[in-house]
Amino acid sequence: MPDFEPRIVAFVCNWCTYAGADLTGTSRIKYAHNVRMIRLPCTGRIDFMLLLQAFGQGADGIIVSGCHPGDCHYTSGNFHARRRWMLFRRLLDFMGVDLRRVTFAWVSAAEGAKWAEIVNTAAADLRKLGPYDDFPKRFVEKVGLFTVHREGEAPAEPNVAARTQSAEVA
Amino acid sequence: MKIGFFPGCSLEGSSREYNESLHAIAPLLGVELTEVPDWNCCGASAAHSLNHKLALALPARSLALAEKSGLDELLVPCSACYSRLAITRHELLENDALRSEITKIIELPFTGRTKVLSVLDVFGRCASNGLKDKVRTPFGQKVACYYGCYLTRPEKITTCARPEDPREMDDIVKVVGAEPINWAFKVECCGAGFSVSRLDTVAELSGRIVHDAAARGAQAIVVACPMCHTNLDLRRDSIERTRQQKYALPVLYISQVIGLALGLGERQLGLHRHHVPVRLGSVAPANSVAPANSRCPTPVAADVPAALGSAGASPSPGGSPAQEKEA
Amino acid sequence: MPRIGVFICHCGENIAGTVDCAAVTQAAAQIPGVVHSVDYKYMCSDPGQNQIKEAIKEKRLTGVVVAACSPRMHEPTFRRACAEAGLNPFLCEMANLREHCSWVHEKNGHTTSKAIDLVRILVEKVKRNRPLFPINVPVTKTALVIGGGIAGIQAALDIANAGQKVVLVEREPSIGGHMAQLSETFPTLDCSQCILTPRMVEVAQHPNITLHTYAELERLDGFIGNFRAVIRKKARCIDEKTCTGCGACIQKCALKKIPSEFNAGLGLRTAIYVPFPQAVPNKPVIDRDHCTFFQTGRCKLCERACPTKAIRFDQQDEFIEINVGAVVAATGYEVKGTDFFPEYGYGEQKDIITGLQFERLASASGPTQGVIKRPSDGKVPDTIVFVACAGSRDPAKGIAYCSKICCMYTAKHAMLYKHKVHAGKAYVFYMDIRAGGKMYEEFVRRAIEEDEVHYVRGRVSRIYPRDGQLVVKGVDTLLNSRPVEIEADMVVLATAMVAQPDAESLAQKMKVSYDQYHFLAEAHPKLRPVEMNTAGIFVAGACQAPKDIPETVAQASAAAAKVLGLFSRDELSREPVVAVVNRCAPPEFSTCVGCFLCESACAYQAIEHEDIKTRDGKLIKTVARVNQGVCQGCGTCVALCRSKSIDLQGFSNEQIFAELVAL
Amino acid sequence: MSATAHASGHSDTLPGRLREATGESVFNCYQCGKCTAGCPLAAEMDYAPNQIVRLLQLGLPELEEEALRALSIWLCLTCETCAARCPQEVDLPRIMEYLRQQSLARGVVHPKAKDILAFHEAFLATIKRGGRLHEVGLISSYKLKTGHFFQDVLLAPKLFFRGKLKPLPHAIPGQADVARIFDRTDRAPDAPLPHGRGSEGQGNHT
Ligand SMILES: Cc1cc2nc3c(=O)[nH]c(=O)nc-3n(C[C@H](O)[C@H](O)[C@H](O)COP(=O)(O)OP(=O)(O)OC[C@H]3O[C@@H](n4cnc5c(N)ncnc54)[C@H](O)[C@@H]3O)c2cc1C
Ligand SMILES: Cc1cc2nc3c(=O)[nH]c(=O)nc-3n(C[C@H](O)[C@H](O)[C@H](O)COP(=O)(O)OP(=O)(O)OC[C@H]3O[C@@H](n4cnc5c(N)ncnc54)[C@H](O)[C@@H]3O)c2cc1C
Ligand code: SF4
Ligand code: SF4
Ligand code: SF4
Ligand code: SF4
Ligand code: SF4
Ligand code: SF4
Ligand code: SF4
Ligand code: SF4
Repeated sequence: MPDFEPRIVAFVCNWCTYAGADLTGTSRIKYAHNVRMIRLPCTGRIDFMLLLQAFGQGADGIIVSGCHPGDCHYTSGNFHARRRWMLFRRLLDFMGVDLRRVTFAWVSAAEGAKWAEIVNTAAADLRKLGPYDDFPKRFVEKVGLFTVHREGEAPAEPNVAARTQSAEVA
Repeated sequence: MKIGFFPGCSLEGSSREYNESLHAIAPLLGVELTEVPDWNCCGASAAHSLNHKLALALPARSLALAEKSGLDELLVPCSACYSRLAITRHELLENDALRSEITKIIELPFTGRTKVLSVLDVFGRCASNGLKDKVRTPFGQKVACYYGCYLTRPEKITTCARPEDPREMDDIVKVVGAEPINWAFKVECCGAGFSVSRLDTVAELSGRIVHDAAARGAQAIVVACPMCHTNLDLRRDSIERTRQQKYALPVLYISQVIGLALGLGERQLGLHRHHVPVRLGSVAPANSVAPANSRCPTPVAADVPAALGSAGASPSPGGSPAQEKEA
Repeated sequence: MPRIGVFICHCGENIAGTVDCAAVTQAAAQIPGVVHSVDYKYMCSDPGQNQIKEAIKEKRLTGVVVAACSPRMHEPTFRRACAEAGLNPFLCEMANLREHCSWVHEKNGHTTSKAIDLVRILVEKVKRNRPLFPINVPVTKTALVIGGGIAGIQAALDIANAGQKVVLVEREPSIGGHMAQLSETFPTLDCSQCILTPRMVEVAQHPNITLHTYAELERLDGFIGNFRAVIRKKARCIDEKTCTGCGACIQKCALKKIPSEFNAGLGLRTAIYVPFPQAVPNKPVIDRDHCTFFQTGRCKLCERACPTKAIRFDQQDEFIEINVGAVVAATGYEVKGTDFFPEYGYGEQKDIITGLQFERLASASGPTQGVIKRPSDGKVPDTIVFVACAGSRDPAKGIAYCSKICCMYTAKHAMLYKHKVHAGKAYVFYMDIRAGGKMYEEFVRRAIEEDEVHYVRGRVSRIYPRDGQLVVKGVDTLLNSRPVEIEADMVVLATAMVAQPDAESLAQKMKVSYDQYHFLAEAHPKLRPVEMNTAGIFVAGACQAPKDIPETVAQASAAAAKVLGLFSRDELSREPVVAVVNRCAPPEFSTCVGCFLCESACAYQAIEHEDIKTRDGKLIKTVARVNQGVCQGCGTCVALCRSKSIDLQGFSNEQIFAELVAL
Repeated sequence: MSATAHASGHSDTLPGRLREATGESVFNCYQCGKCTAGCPLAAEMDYAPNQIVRLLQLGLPELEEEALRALSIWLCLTCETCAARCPQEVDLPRIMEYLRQQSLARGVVHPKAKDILAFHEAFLATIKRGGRLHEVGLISSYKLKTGHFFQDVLLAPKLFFRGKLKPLPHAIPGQADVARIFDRTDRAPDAPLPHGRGSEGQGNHT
């Protein structure tokens, strides 16, 4: 399948990689268009259910990128993320998820060129791997704790913040 | 206390008296020594210098044999052998790949179950366990305890508490009535294995040790290693030649010191085999170093207990200065 | 039903040159919930912003997506515009069509469809955004300064002089810290006490400063602007109010042979004592561990001598509770003792001393009135050896860092020695000379060139006594690595500067981090050097890392400026991007199961325990609660919570999942 | 030049092979000289212990060759003084040991080290023959090898008359086992060398 274009989701932290990718832009460095970035405050925020969900939504590959070790804007968020990834990796592997499709990287706010390189490498690798058709989608339904309401539907459950304000304890 | 025994080559030859004295005192201390059958040379610095694998395989064979005889602990009186055996055990336990390679070479299983003990480990136990009550003639001398290199280093293997100024031997000799001095050369190298190939070096290094001990008023040096003994005792003439100075103080194995305190005789302990004569009672410490820069306190005659006479020395405190012995 | 407005920016040709903006605008209009979709040349210009404001009002928009440059550039601009039009600013999001799309891809269909995707993702997110409101917390305008060395003194004075209240807590009987012990200070060689003591007096007399000496922090709770501290005032056995500081008690005390801490063990003091003559406060304290009365129940000579009857043998420790809005940690350092060095004799050689002891020997107010005499026999050394990097830069000894000040004070010591003993010989064994600072290198060169101090490059392997002298076995690596032996009368070790022994427990009390060496950890090594990662707590001086007086003072003033910045407002306002633990109707109250995994993950100690009780006070369950004053919004806790009970406002699970679904 | 099959790029330098064989990195040494300051033999060495390490730090093959040709590596007594005090925990005696083995394998042993080498070899030969050391045998074969017939000759009678010398050797029962250990460990002690064994080649090896 020569003209297959993979869909890549990138989970990036606001302080390092998002800013690094901004720098890629300001430096006009070109890279593969396949990536869609989700901005998070910190890689520590990444719940690995999100990865499953992303694959479930048809992503062919995922990039997770944050600050270099020791540089976390929040002191130790990226450390937690890494540690959690180590555990989660085994679980994913066990479940039959193709780990080659997940890239972990450190990109600082000054590494614009590195960001481009990471995206290009991931895109090239995924082109070789082909579409991730055999991702067992039912996992998401089984383990996904969130049902996301489609446009137009009423929210399935009240939003967390709203709940906090409304629930007064007995 | 039943303990395995690895005499090492020196104790079979040039340091027989160390072996003899050990065997003489062991029963009095309630220590039963079982020699490892068919043990072999540890390879000493020769193997260590030329061939790393050989330097591990040779001690490993003896350790494996000790293990095979069901020994949990192994006394290795020679510091050099002790060091080689302890390091080998340590390295083999740390590194699985190395262990399997070496066990293939020696064709014997090795689990490391036999612990390697130095004389200080064993006598230290006795010292805190009734040795004091067995003393008949306290060794009332000022002694310089000399540890050398291998009893304390490397720290992670010997687990010596104060590697730069160890106290283990000092504590043992105190129990038998000696007065260990504070001195600076406890762990300085004596030249060890160079005693055949580089005499001048050995004389220089050992000379500094003997000099400091004498200058601080020691009446004897106590050692726990045949090599140290050779360099400080047997090579005394070349030391004196190098330093242009005579030194009277004898060099005793720690086992001999304990033996004397336990009331054993000179011959039993092999004192007659020393090069520098052991005439403890008659040593005149004030003169044990040539007068020039001597700052050592003049000992009082009463410091020397009459009991030392039993070590076969002349009882008169002011007796003939031992320095003249070789003249 | 959501009513979303989408505004596509061309950024001149920057976006429009690569992306087909009209196509994006059309596609956006098709997204369910989008009721308004336009494009414009420069969205951030005034006309551009006005378009947004008008649309919000006319179309009653419930959310706005501006598809333009990076939110790191213009998010505040557009959020402000929304707020001005009456829309909660947190209902505005930006899609990054410039840095993440038009600038990094070629002009083609892929780029435009990526732009459409980016807009769709943000539309789905903004649909689920909730109005958020800045968090306000009140500020108590009193600062607590812990440690009364030069760092604490400087910070306290700067804050107090700006009109705010300060409580200064010092562990020892007097303030002053190490600087009070120094003789003269590099690089100017001015007298340490002459410049320090006026400041100490100023602290004591300042109307805005409450000074507690012989006191320690017992507990610290609360958060930025609202801390509650408990201070333990240790029993001095003196009524400070009655005591006039006449010193009659000290004259009478029968115990005169206690090693003086102030003189680094080189001088002696009594059991009732003032640490040094210029102490602030100049009131004595009874050292209970030595005092005959406390040890045997008899003596009280001092009590009889006291003209004002100020002595109180039955005094108890006192606990003082105070509310403070900010804390400055300024607890300083310690130096390693000579017993830290097996190869230099385990501290058993009297004539091997530390640099701090040398300061006391060189000080005119010291035990020898400034005459350099060696401790063993009082001889003035003819030959003196200084050993730099003693214990520092020595990973084998567990101290890999450079103590930073010892190169300088060693040069100073050698110089002071040469100034006092003209015929003497001074050697310095060093590895590198680190003299980066204003006039520092010049200072060291002066020691070498003018005072002819012999610098030998190499470490010392061993020091041992011989014939009343010390043999220093070193090496000269510049002389073909030749071993060098020097017979010295005295040796001064520039021993490593280390954290206070109680630094770790103090850090735990304050809930701040510390590094592997137990120095307190600043929030960012370059950009937040005086803040700690717990908001409202600041750090100054050598408790953060080894530093000299100029740096200490600079950092102390910076910490004071931070405190004053905090105190400049009555209330603190923070971005509401914080975590919240959900609440729901009884009998659940919250889905939180109280595992407190979140607590273990939070680097800011923002997670508290909350007891949920019935009306009559019966405990139902304990759940997590986020202290919004402390939370920094990293979201680490959210990712860890297995019951999905904690969520991050602005980046909620729901929002992020919706973004994914929009892909 | 015989390329070594398993040697990877950077491990093809002497420091690289040293690290592979011993785990010791010469780059940990920051040249403070403390090792030399305490070394009992430093004064007699041609290169001080820290200089031996220095020779390996610059990545220059001719300097590495110099380290292998140094007398110092043969003078080191493995007394461990340096290692015990090194702030950077460099195991110098281990490095010295490795260099000796390489020096021997490459045949570049310092001429003045011949005696020491002869002694070591004589020592090992007697052990291989008997399983344990036979001192008389050792001394005489050492004397034969070095030609120092008169050196120390005065010591032997001293020993003999004190009953310390056993004139006749005797082998232990497991002598054959010991000899086999020798044979099995006799191959190239560590990684094979770029130059063949015993090469007298100067410089530019990598
Ligand atoms: C030998 C030597 C010579 C020096 N010479 C110079 C020089 O010439 N020029 C120069 O610029 N610098 C010099 N310095 C460095 C100088 O001493 C420091 O930079 C300075 O003292 C640091 O001040 P500080 O207030 O941070 O710490 P410190 O002076 O250590 O003060 C800390 C204070 O906090 C108190 N404290 C500690 N823990 C607690 C607690 N838990 N609760 C309450 N209080 C506590 C202590 O009692 C102390 O009073 C020298 C240092 C040394 C060791
Ligand atoms: C090669 C190099 C590498 C470095 N690497 C590091 C590093 O890795 N880490 C680190 O911590 N530090 C590093 N530094 C040091 C760092 O650059 C400085 O500490 C820091 O930039 C100093 O900031 P500043 O604001 O004081 O001065 P500057 O950065 O010089 O800023 C001064 C500003 O004032 C303006 N200005 C000057 N005169 C006037 C005037 N009369 N009127 C109005 N404006 C004026 C200038 O245009 C300039 O914008 C490095 C320095 C160099 C040279
Ligand atoms: S909003 Fe951003 S993209 Fe648009 S014109 Fe302004 S700077 Fe350019
Ligand atoms: S009671 Fe204590 S402090 Fe007072 S004089 Fe006696 S010993 Fe000194
Ligand atoms: S005698 Fe009394 S008033 Fe004077 S210093 Fe002592 S306690 Fe204070
Ligand atoms: S400041 Fe100088 S003496 Fe002190 S640790 Fe650093 S380099 Fe060594
Ligand atoms: S919020 Fe979640 S992680 Fe925290 S205590 Fe409750 S259940 Fe545990
Ligand atoms: S979001 Fe971060 S700072 Fe806030 S409570 Fe969670 S872990 Fe702590
Ligand atoms: S002591 Fe260690 S670090 Fe210092 S020169 Fe020697 S080997 Fe290098
Ligand atoms: S081990 Fe070797 S190099 Fe180190 S101090 Fe001893 S003789 Fe010198």
